[in-house]
Order: sequence, then structure tokens, then C-alpha cells
Amino acid sequence: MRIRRAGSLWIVASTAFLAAAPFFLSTYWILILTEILTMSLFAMSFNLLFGYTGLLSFGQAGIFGAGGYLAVLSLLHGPSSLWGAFAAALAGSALISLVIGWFCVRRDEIYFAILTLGFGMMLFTVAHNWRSLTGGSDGLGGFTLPPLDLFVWRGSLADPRHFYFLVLAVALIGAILLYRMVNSPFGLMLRSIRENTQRLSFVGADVRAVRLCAFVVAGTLAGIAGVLFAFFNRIASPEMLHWAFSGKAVLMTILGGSGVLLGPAVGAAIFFVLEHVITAYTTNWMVFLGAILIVLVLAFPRGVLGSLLDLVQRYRGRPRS
Amino acid sequence: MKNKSLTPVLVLLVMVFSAGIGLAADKPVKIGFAYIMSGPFATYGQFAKQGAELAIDELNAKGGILGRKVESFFEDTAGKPDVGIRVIRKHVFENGADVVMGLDSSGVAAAVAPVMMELKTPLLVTHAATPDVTGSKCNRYTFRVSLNINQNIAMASAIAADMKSKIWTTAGPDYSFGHQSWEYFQQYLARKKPDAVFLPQAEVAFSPAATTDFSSYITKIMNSKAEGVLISLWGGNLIDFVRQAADMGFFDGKRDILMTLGAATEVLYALKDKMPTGIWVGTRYWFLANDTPVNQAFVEAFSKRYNVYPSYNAHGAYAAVKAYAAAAEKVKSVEKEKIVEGLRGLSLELPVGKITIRPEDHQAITDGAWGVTAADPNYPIRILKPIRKFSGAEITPPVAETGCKMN
Amino acid sequence: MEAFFANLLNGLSWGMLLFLISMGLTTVFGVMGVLNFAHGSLFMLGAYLCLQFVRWTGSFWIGLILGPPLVAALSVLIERFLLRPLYGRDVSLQLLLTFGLMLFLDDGVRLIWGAAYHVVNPPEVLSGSVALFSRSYPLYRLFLVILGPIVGIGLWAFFTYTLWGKLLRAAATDRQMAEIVGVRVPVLFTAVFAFGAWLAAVGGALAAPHQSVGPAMGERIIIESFIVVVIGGMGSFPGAFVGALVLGLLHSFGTTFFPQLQMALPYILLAVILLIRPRGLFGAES
Amino acid sequence: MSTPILLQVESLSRSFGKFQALSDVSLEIPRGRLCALIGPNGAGKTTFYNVVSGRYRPTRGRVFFEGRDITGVPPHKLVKLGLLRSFQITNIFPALTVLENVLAPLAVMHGMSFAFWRSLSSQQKLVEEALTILERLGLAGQSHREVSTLAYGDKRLIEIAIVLACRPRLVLLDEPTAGMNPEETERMIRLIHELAAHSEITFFVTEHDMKVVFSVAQTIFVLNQGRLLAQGTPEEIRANPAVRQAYLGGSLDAERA
Repeated sequence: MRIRRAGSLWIVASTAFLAAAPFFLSTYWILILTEILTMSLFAMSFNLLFGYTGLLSFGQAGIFGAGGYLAVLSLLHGPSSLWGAFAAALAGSALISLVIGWFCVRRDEIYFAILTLGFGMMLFTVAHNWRSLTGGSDGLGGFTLPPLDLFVWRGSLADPRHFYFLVLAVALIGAILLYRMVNSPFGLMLRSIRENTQRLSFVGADVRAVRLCAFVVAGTLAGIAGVLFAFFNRIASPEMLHWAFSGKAVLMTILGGSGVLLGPAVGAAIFFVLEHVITAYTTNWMVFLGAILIVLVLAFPRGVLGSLLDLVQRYRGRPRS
Repeated sequence: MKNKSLTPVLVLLVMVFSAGIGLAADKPVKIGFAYIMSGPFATYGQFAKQGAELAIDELNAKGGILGRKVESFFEDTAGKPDVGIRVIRKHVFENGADVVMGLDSSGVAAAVAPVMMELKTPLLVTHAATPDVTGSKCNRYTFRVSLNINQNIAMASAIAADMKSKIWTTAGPDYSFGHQSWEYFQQYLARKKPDAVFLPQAEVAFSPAATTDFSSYITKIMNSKAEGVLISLWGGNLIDFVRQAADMGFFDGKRDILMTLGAATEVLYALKDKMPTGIWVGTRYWFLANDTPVNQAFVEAFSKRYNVYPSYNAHGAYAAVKAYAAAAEKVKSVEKEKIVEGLRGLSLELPVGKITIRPEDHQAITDGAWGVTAADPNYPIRILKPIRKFSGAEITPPVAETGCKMN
Repeated sequence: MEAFFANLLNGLSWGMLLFLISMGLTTVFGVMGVLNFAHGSLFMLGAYLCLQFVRWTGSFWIGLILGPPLVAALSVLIERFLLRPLYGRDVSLQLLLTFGLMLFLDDGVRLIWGAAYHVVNPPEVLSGSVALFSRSYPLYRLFLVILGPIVGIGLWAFFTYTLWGKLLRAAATDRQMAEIVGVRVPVLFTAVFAFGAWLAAVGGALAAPHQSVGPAMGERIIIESFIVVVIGGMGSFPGAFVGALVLGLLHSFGTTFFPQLQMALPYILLAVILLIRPRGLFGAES
Repeated sequence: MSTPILLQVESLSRSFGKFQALSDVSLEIPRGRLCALIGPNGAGKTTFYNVVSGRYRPTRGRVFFEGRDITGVPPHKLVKLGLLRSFQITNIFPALTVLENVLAPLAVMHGMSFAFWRSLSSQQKLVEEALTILERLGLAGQSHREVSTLAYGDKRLIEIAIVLACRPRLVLLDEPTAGMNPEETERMIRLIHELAAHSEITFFVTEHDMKVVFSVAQTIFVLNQGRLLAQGTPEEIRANPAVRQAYLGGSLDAERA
């Protein structure tokens, strides 16, 4: 909401860049950008809970992965339709997050985090152990990508550029939805819960229902991101549901800044570029990634984007609002 | 990033010109390797890198492939399917690899193999043993030069058939590799020994990958009525299992034991004299299994350079590089489609013995060896004595059984 | 019957290792409110240092005694220079920092000790096995089973009877109160963090003769210790003891009776306990 | 609708184990009358508030609000009925702006908790209502500041603003001037007077600060050891010997002096 004009200029510029990227970037970088956008959507969905509602979910990957598996299953056992796969994942991940959320939103803070971790790992176990349905630890692949059927125009998802545009479109829709949401009365409820749950319930709000609603929205978006991820890799694998994958979303979000809507997206971009740059020089990339993370946390406590925005604000001489 | 737009055009121009003028010799052959280089299984990536570098240095010392220098790129799959796919794509699109090799985890291999159809680049799997890669997921670009589960289990079941045990159980990792090993073992042994009995799923011992305390699994097996145990645990899991089992009296000679990857050198080096003697163990390459000049030269060069005996994963990477070079020499090109043709049906002499890449499913028909662990003062680790060798033909299941439909 | 006892001992020995690690985790959380992701890495460092001392001196005991203080010393630096700037800020930053630390340490040991698996032998007195219920049972495991309660009682005595122990406990239950009665909180925090690290490293050194020493051995144990701490009740010492025992026994008996579910069992237990008792078995209800 | 008695408490008792925190307290609060509850430390004021505002269930007795039995009704339902309480410790939404602090309860009141597609800033009616409240409290000029950056006294006002946003008919103010400097206290007293005079809201205040109580309240209730010791106008209370006794003599005079 702050620095609105300059901000929207930046957003328009970066959207234009993203839309034009396939025309001047190499295939490899388009693929990386596709992954960044997918993870951005996932991390932003996570951040609706974390940054806006104050709920740290370590089970987000479970729903993300469930979305991926459901889409692949619908392609393997149903019609070869992209929209059908999306619909299956959407309905499924909404339902799963409703059930998990129903239990988890009763708890706060670390207990919420650990409880979601538990449920996420239960989903992981299902994906990992139910070999006849999910293919077990090797994952579920072997589907043919459905055509990109836009009714007036047909593309091929096997073409990295077409796939990129699909991901860009979905991520943008997700971002717009989240933008409207966090700036709506509902969004204010979420932030009020983050700030002072008890106070909000004392003014008559049904905190649990609001939280559950946020959990379902976040879960559904995560599920959609999972579909993109599974299609991108041509496989749904149990790793997608593991808590460590949720950890990735946490990492990206805090890296970019949890207080800003696009913070997680910036964090995702930083993460992938860092990984790319470091692995180009050394195979001991985890040592360096770890060290860089430590430095970033100490230098940018509000996340890279968050701290940058703060800096801009201070430069303009306005008091921090 | 900005001048990336020009890169493909430039590359294309260079290729057209160089093909025309015959300057191809100047451009190096690029091999992209993808192994686990970090985390608990990093030791496998390290061994593979050693084997690959040895092979590449040998090639370059003799003028490279078709007179072109060989360059290598190593990337870390971290043992994760999505990372594996990303680094393979990086090899193809960014590093400009002419061929990709490697893959340790079956999950990663199963994820990567289908993608090769889109990348149109040959992939030589050197470690991952899932049957699917040269089975249900086989495709034009995917090859494997190492032993797969079926081949190794075929040897295990042949040995088991000669044992007196009738009731069998398993201790394996609780993921596809462990389950498939056990399923093939039941299938193959039942053929050779129809009266063999296998414990039901609830009574065998599958342990999650993260297990470090195997005592309850050991207890479970010792309390069962099984007489024979197929152990498909590997790496750190196997080391933990063997040490804990030894202390619990598991190796008291009362049961027949088969360890499908017990002869892996990283395990033997870690365990040293803690590895019990008199146990049947298998591996995908045993450095003392044959005394051909090729093998002797490899073992000597490897142990001189790295101060350890070559592990099977080092051999896998070494073999893949050598197979690729042979295919290139055969078709006189490193062009990807031609290499695919060159690899199909390729026969060559490797340290492990003579291998032939079966054109129907791209699985190498390779000799194998099992043996009984024994102490030998000349070696710092347990060695195999006696060794039982198997020919590739007798342990490789027929194409019809693999489920491969090559397209 | 003998199977029952074997499973009981298996569960107890694993539970005791978990207990040592969870103790440190729960103390650090209880007093400092820091959920330390790198705790498992400190456990791993304890194992590696023990390995190094065994290589130098051939004695496991030297490794057990000298290794953990070194880890504690390192963690003093970590607390002083990395964690301290983050106090009073968002908890998520501590989480991220310790996560970065975990990546750094887990991969760092590989640069020093290599990627290979290492084995540490149990000390002479404790190697071999004893006959128990017509079975042989490893002496080292029995040592762990006995050591667990001894350490537990030792810690309990420390927390109940010594000044430092009382201060720690007071600070764990009410930080502000501790400040009011004049505890120098920064020093206390450093001490607590080092103490937690020392416990983790002791656990690591004790685990070394029991499992192979390799990178990321900490990553495996950290989640289980999180579960122990949470089901026991964050910051609760008896909770950590009971939680570790329950998880250890669940592991050993679960293997026998629910093999298909074993991977999910700790999580199911976790969810059930948290839904029934929101603050864990021994946590103070708010 | 307009019953003269707004809140009626009938022989309310509450014990914690063996400790009798409240015993047999009965009182009535007429609509529009500014009442206060005083008593020495541990007299049961906070317990009384917690029982009336629905946080604790009474052991015995009943509470009626506008003639309706509200005994044991949870706080968020009481809000809907028009009975609210403010908190002794500042209980606001720190990282939100002043305006948002008021908008949050307003959105709840307007049933817009789940409106996720409408832009908050475009809700004219809501924003105007919020600004009106802030204007009344003299905070309108700071509406875009983050409340965590406000001075202590202003934070306490935010607390009041949140309460006002819920359109209460009865407000239980728990020590509204606790921790304030004299100037801030002065402002709070003026505010309470003004609100009581110019709105439909009835206030029921507990206070430590006798000066505040005596300058604000029209009726004072004195609680001692869980029992209602006395009730009456400030003058009557001042003159009541039992009250003097309870406050160990001197203290009331000291306040006056």
C-alpha cells in the first residue's frame, strides 16, 4: 500500500519483463524462470498464512504435493484435459486443506507449525507408501501432457515457452487474487489475527473460521502450484510433500520478506539465482548457501524486498508507517 | 543474460560452418554428469567423479574422442527428482552437453528418463538400478551401463536356490528399491525352487531411509521363522545394520544371508573387520572379480591415483565414459542421434568384463559376481573368496519381461 | 516374551539417545524461545569430534569428554555473534538463521572429514554382548539404557538443587521474572545455548559407536527430537524424558506390529496428542 | 427496548478452589449513569469484570443485560449484544495503522469478515465511520501511523476506539488511566465525560486512581474481600466509615488532598 505509485510502476515493468522474457532469454533461463514462478506462487500461498495471518505452516508442501498427484492421477485415469486436471487438483486440495485446517487452526504459533508438519508428513507417507496408486518413492509419472487448449488457440505444454506462459498466467492470477484478498476487509481480519488474535475474537470475530478460510485459500493455491510443478517435471514425486519442501517456501518467504505480498516471489528468484551461481563455482554449494543465508538474515532482517522498501521509504524521508 | 539471445544463433552458425569446413576437431566433447554431491549420499557422487575423471584423462591422453578433447561438467542432483531434472536440463541447454551420464537414486532416474525424449540427448545411467528405466520407462535416449535390480537379484536367487533355507524374509529400505528387490527375489527364486516360502509383507523388515537404529528390525527378523534373509540395504543403512546386527548375534551362522550390495567398497572400507566373514554378498562391480588386462589396468590406475580400490559407482561412471567413446568411434560422430545408434548393440571390453548394450531396451548385458566375505592380510578390507561369476546372458531377463516398448 | 523384552530394550536405548538431544532442544526453547534447527548439526559435530579424538588417541572416552565442550565453545560464538542480534525480532528469523547454520555445518563436516561413512568402535569395556533372555544383547546398548536415567537424574538434581539449575528453571518458566530478580539474561542465554549444545554433542558422541558417522546424521534426528519436545511439552524436562521414551518404544514396537504405518506413526502420535492436550503431555495449559 | 436498568447483577459468586473471590454481589447499573467500581487490591474487581464480560462463569448468581440473562455467554457474543470491555494492559493491533485498528472491529460489526474481493479502502461507509470515531478521540490526524509508534496515552485511546467501533451500549473500562502521566490522565477523564454525555454509551469504570473515580463517577460501588461493601454517590462513599475502614483510613483523604 505504501509507495504506491513507484511500486505499481515497478510491478508493471516487471510484468512486462516477464511477459517478454521468452523472446530474448535462452531456453534454460526460461525453464529457471518457470520454476521461479511456480515456487513464487507456492511461497506466496504459504505467506498468506505466515506473513499475513501469523500462522507458520510446515504442512504446506503436503497440500502442494497432493495437488500435483491429483492432477497426474486425473490425467492417468481420466480425460487428457489440462482444465480437468486443474479442476481435480483444485477441488482435492481445497478439500484436503479444509480437513487439515479444521484441526490445525485451533492451535497457535509453534503448535500450529508442528501440527501442520505432522499432517503434511502423513500425506507424505500416503504418497510414499501407497505404491499401487502413487507409484511409491519413484513418484507418479508416465502421463502425456495434455494439450494447452485455450479454445481459440492450441499450444503444446512440451514447448518450454508455451509452458512458461501458462505458468506466468496462473501465477499472475494467483498474485492478483492474493493482492485483492490482503487489501480487502478479509485481509484486514487476517492481519488483525496476526497482530492480536485474542483482541479480534473479543470484538466478536469468528477467528477460527477466518483462519480456516485463509488455510483453504492458501492450500488451494498451493495445490495449483503443485500441478504446475508436477507438469513441469513430468512427474509427481513424494519429495514434493516432504516437510523439507515446506521449508523451502519458508526460506524463500523470509529471504524475500514476509511483510510484502511479492516478497516470497523475490525470495524465490534470489534462491534460484543463488543456487545457480554458487553451483557454477563449487560443488560444496550448501556450505555457501548456508553462509549466505546467515549473512542475509543478519543484514536484511525484514527480507531483501522488505528491507529495500524500508530503505526507499527512509530515503524519501517519510516516517515508517 | 542479455546476450543469451544471440547464443543459439551463434552456436548454430559455428556448427554449420565447422561442419562444412571440418573444424569440428577444435570443439571439445562435453559430458554432463549428474550425481549426488551433497548430503548423506555424497560419497557416491565423489566416487563417480573419480571414475569419470580417470576415464576422461585416459581418453584425453590418447587424443580425446575423434580427436576432440573431452570436457566434463558435474552437477549435484541432491538425490531429489526435481533437482535432477533441473540439472539435466542445465547440462543440455546451458552447458551444451553432448551426452549426460550419472544418476544415483532410482527416484531421480525414473523422473529423468522420460524427460530425455524431450531433450533428445543420450543419457547413460551408471548407478540407479530401477528396472523401469530400461523397462516401462525405456526410451530412445536412455541407456544403462550398470547392473540393474533384476540382474543382481537373478544372481541372488541363483545362490539362494543352492542354499538349504526354504523360508525367506528380507531386510530392505522402505522405498521402491527395497520392495522391488524383494518382489523380484520371490519371483525368481520361486521359479528355481518352487517349494520356497516367503514371509508375508507384514512380517518382513522394511526400514525408512532415515533409519539409524535397526535393532527393532533385527529383532523382528530374528524372531521370525525365516531361515534365509535377503538384505537389500545399502550405503550408510547397511553399515548401521551390519554393526548392530553383529552385536545382536544376527550372524551366528543359524541363517542364510544374502546382501545384494554388501560388497560395495564404501561399505567394506567403513566396516573393515566389523564385516562378518562367510556371508554371501553382491555388488555391481567387484574389483577382484576378473583378471583381464583391462580390469588390472583400471584397478591399478584407480588405486594409484585415489589410494582406494575402485567402488562400483566409480566403475559405473568410468564405464559410461568409455562406452560413449566407443560409440562415438563406432559411428564416427558425437552427434546425439548418431550416438544413440552407436550405443545400440554396442559391445565393448570394460573392467567388469565384456558388456553389450541390448538394442531392444538399452540395458547393458553385463557379467556379474557375488562372493563370500573373507579376511585377507593383503587387503585392508574384507574381500570375496570364493567368487561366483555369472555371465550377462544368464542373469539378464528377456526383453519381453522388462515391459519395455521402445519408441 | 523374549521378543517383548528385546523390543523394550531396543526402544529404550533409542529413546535415551533421543532424550539427550531433546533435553538440549527443550532447554534452549524453554529459556530462550529459540527453536534451533541446527541442534541436530551440533549432535553431528559431537559425533565427528568424537571420531577425531578416537583417531588421535584411540580412546572413545576422551572423545566423549573432550568433544562436547568444544561444540559448546563453538555454540558460544554462534550465540554471541549470530543469534544475539536477532533477539526481540521475529522468531522466523531465528528459524532461518539456524536453518542456514544447519546447511553450513552439515556440508561443512564433509569438507573436513570427507563424504565417506565413518565408524567409531565402542570402548573395549562396552563392546561385545551379554546373554539376556536367552539372547545376546549388545553391552553398549545396555549402557545407553542405563546411562539415560542416570543423566536424567543428574540433570534433575542439577535443576533442583544447584543455583544455576534453579535460575535456568526460573528463566524457563518466566523470563521476565528472572530479569526482575536480577539474573543477567544475556549471560544466562549464552550459558543455556552452550549447555544445550553440550547435551546435543554428548548425544552425538554416544551415538557414534551405535550408528555410522556421516554428514546429515543430524538432519535425521532433528525432526524426531522436535516431536519429542512437542509431545512432551515445550520446555518441560520430564516431558522430554517421557516423550523420548514413548517415541523410542513406538519405533520398536511399531516396526513389529504396524510395519506399513511406521513412517507415519510419530506424526499420528503427535497430532493426536496435540489435539487432546494442546500444550503437550507436560506442558502448562494456558 | 429502553429498560431503565442496563445491567443487573444478582448475588454473583465466584470461587477459585477454596478461595472465594466474589460472594453474593448484587448491583444495578441504570442506563446512562456513569458508574465506577472500586476496592482495595484483591477485592475482586477484576474477577467481577471477568465474570460479567463472560470470561469466567460464575459459581452462583446471574447477570442480566437489558433484561436478558447473559450469565456465561462468551465475550464475542456479548459484543454482538452491545456489552464490551476494555483491557487493563494495552490490547490493540500493534503493527496495523490507527485507522486499521478501528476498521477491523467495524468490518466485523458490518459482517464483512469474509469479504475478500472488495477493496478495504473503497468501503466509504466503513472508513467514514472509523474516521468519525478517531475524530472524537482526537486521533484523526494520525490515522495512517502504525499504532506501535504512538505514545502510551494514545495507545490507550486506540483501545477505547476499538471498543467504540463495536457500537456498545455498556462499556466496562478496566483501569483506563493505568500507567498514564497526569496530562494523559486528564485527557482520558475529559474524554470519558464527553462520551458519556454525548453518546448512548453507559460506562462502568474500575480504577485505582481515586482522583479519577471521584471526578468521573456518578455512582460508586465499593468491593471488599469479594463482597459489596457500599454503594452511592461520591459524597456518600466518601462519608461512609466502612469504606474508610476498608481503605485503612487515610487513603481516601489523601486522595482528596
